[in-house]
Amino acid sequence: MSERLSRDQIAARVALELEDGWLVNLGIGMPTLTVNYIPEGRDILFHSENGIIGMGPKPAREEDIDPDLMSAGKGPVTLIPGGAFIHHADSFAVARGGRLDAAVLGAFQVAVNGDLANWKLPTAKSGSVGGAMDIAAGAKRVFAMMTHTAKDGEPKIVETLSYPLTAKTCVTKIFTDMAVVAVTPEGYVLEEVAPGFSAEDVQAATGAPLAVPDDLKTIAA
Amino acid sequence: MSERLSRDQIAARVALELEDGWLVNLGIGMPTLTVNYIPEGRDILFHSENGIIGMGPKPAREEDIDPDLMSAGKGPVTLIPGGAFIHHADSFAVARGGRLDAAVLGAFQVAVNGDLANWKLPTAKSGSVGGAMDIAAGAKRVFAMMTHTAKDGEPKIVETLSYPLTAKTCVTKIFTDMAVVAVTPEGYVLEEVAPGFSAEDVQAATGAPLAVPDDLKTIAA
Amino acid sequence: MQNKKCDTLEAALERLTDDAIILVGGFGIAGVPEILIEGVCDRGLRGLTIVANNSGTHETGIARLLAEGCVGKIICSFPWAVESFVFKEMYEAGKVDLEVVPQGTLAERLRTAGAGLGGFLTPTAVGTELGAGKPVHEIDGKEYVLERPLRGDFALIKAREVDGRGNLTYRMAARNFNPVMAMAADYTIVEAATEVPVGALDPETIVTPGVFVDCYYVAGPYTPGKEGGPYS
Amino acid sequence: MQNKKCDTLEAALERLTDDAIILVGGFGIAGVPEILIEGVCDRGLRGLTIVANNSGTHETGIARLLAEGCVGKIICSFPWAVESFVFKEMYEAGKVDLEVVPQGTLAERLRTAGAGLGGFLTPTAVGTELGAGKPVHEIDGKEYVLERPLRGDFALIKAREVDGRGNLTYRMAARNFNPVMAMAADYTIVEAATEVPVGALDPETIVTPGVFVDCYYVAGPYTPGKEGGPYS
Repeated sequence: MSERLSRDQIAARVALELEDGWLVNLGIGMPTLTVNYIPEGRDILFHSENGIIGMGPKPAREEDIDPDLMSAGKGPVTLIPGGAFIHHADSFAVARGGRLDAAVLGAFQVAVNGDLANWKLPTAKSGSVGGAMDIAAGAKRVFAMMTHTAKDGEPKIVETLSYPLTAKTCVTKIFTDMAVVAVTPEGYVLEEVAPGFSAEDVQAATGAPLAVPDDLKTIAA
Repeated sequence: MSERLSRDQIAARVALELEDGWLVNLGIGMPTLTVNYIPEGRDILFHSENGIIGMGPKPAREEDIDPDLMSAGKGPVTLIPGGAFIHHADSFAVARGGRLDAAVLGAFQVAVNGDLANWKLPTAKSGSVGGAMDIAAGAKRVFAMMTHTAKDGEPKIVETLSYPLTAKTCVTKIFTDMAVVAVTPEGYVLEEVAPGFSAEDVQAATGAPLAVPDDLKTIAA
Repeated sequence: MQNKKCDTLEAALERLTDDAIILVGGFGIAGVPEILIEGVCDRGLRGLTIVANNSGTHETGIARLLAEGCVGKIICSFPWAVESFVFKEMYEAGKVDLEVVPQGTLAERLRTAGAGLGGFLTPTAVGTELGAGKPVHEIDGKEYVLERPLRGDFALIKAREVDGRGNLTYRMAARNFNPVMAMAADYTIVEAATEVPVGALDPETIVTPGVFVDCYYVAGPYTPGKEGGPYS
Repeated sequence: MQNKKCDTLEAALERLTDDAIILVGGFGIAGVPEILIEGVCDRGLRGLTIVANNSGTHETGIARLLAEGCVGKIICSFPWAVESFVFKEMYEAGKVDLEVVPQGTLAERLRTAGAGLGGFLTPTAVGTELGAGKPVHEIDGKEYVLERPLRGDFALIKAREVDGRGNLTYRMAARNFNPVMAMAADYTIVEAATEVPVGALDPETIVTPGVFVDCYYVAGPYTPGKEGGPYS
């Protein structure tokens, strides 16, 4: 049995997708790992919901941690030279206003029309939405980053959502521990597989048909 | 025949109406004169549409005039200590959001329900509205400052407007070259007359009934 | 000049009443008016509606307000953090109501209140549980939910510097909800780290003009790195 | 890092096309991107829609654009100033269309576009000629007009300082419409008085973050008191 990708390996693959000069929001949880794998020489500007534009990595030294400089996930960060602080309404004007070139968001489920579920379990009375709905509705590209299947083996890439909706038709690409799957008007397209997995392996773990191009690639991991 | 008040005399009367600690917007034209008559010791903060909070008087010396520091009426002004600059959307958030304790606005007509007309002549195809509609709709108190009658002698204090509306039921008090008239739920109340005028004189120049209290005052001029 | 300074915490908070809607700034531990909140706890009020990004964490601040039974309702975007165990317990016991609002919608509802507007159309939450029951407008083929302004009776704001006119600056990401909440309340109360003389703040760099501030309390100087202290 | 700097005026303006909607910052003589406007004149474009506070004054700037026949429509709050004689003549000759928008509504329509919203409810212009034909909503007994976002294909912005990331500061009341217009266009072009190195601007004092800026042209140092010069 092949090994699924680690969280860091998924993050490394997502990082490759972020283009020079982009403004990007990383959701809390696994997506935040992406910041550690940005290829040398690419200038990616990170946006954080709490009004940071140009969020940099965790301070190198413990004593440089500043309680007034935390990510949306509440972890210590820095500000890059040329970064700026804005208030919450302006921060979401950036997000909703189409200035985010990409948002990398965790997901419970993605549907074939690009619908995203990531804020609330179906059985829960309520959920912690945070900025997920605004960012998913506003970003130019939404990258879903998740394990390919739930802990019980259920596919998370499905025809239609059974989990509560976060935002309609927003996901453009899915990055999992098994594959990279594009969400297109014609349906899911399997673009890349993790080393050791076949297209059939991925299809078996997926809740909707995957188109498989002739030039199916393997994720460099 | 008694002399009507000068523009400066009206301004001096309006100035008395502005209370310590108020934030006030002065419309272009005659209302801007008010700034010259604020009683000593009263701290009035002036708001200007173009994002000035704490607008001060014209610089004393010609060489201190700064083209980046002009009033909404495009005249040179200063900034008082503790003043601030904000952008246009924030400036109108202040105005519309009920933070203006008073706006002093020029007027073509005022109706007995407080409707204000001050932006467009009935015969004109179009008018220069500027910030008048926003400020009239948003200020806590709107003081109309005008001549009591038009150049042709027509009353400007009327039952209902014949001029195009600026904002509904906004005017709380009217300051003219003949009188001070309150706009109340029960109709116009003549509060003060200019020196030498009787209540009858003012009524004759007014297009709607004026209630006259027993303690009718004379404007100190 | 109007005197906006309150020398005591009690004086700053004296207008608060039972059943008030209170906007509380902050995000995570940054920009939270900790000292004002403690003062509200000490008032022993009841039935408060608290508007904030989260539902209180650990056992201080909003969590203490909850634990002491002061709060009837929380309006926030992120109620279920692990650290929000006090809220969770109170909610499950039916002792507090909850309204979940998407974070950007929360910020915009506050700004809308401050700007004297009656509502706005947002693409956020269209078709979701959080948009359910709200009017939907279709414009140029895109759907928007009509959201209403969210106004507070009071706002509790954490600032870095304040001057006698109530002009404010903030510190780094401690800015967050504070400037929009300062706009959105009938009575805005500030906890500032430092007071400076009128005229000392560069007018280009004032983030919240004093016209949005009703009174302020100087909580003490900025203490970098002191856990739980008045950083901002 | 993305290179947002244009060494020539021509390069800064090369994307402009006929029939574009162009947002032009400024109020009175403050914060007007004079040099960019002159550059637009020189392009000889046709059918432009100009969004600005006024309709051009005297014979330069927007007035020159009008006189040279580049403009099909003006959207502004204050068209009939005495100094707007070029516009008046063109309008009366039927050569240019006009949409009058209340100044606060103009600013808010721009911000709404920049914030990705679909519209807003305002008490401004209810029952007036400028509110006529727009949907009216009654909320808690108060009437509001539904206003739509106003987005530009381009914005021409005048700033005081710019850094390589496009972060901007402004000078005094030259700020006016510039920050909201910078948010509200698909492509935002800045005329800055001074360029500073990345990192030289205090991150607390940046008014427009560079994410709203697509390119900038450095017009020269601030020259106080020089009539017609780049003050801001």
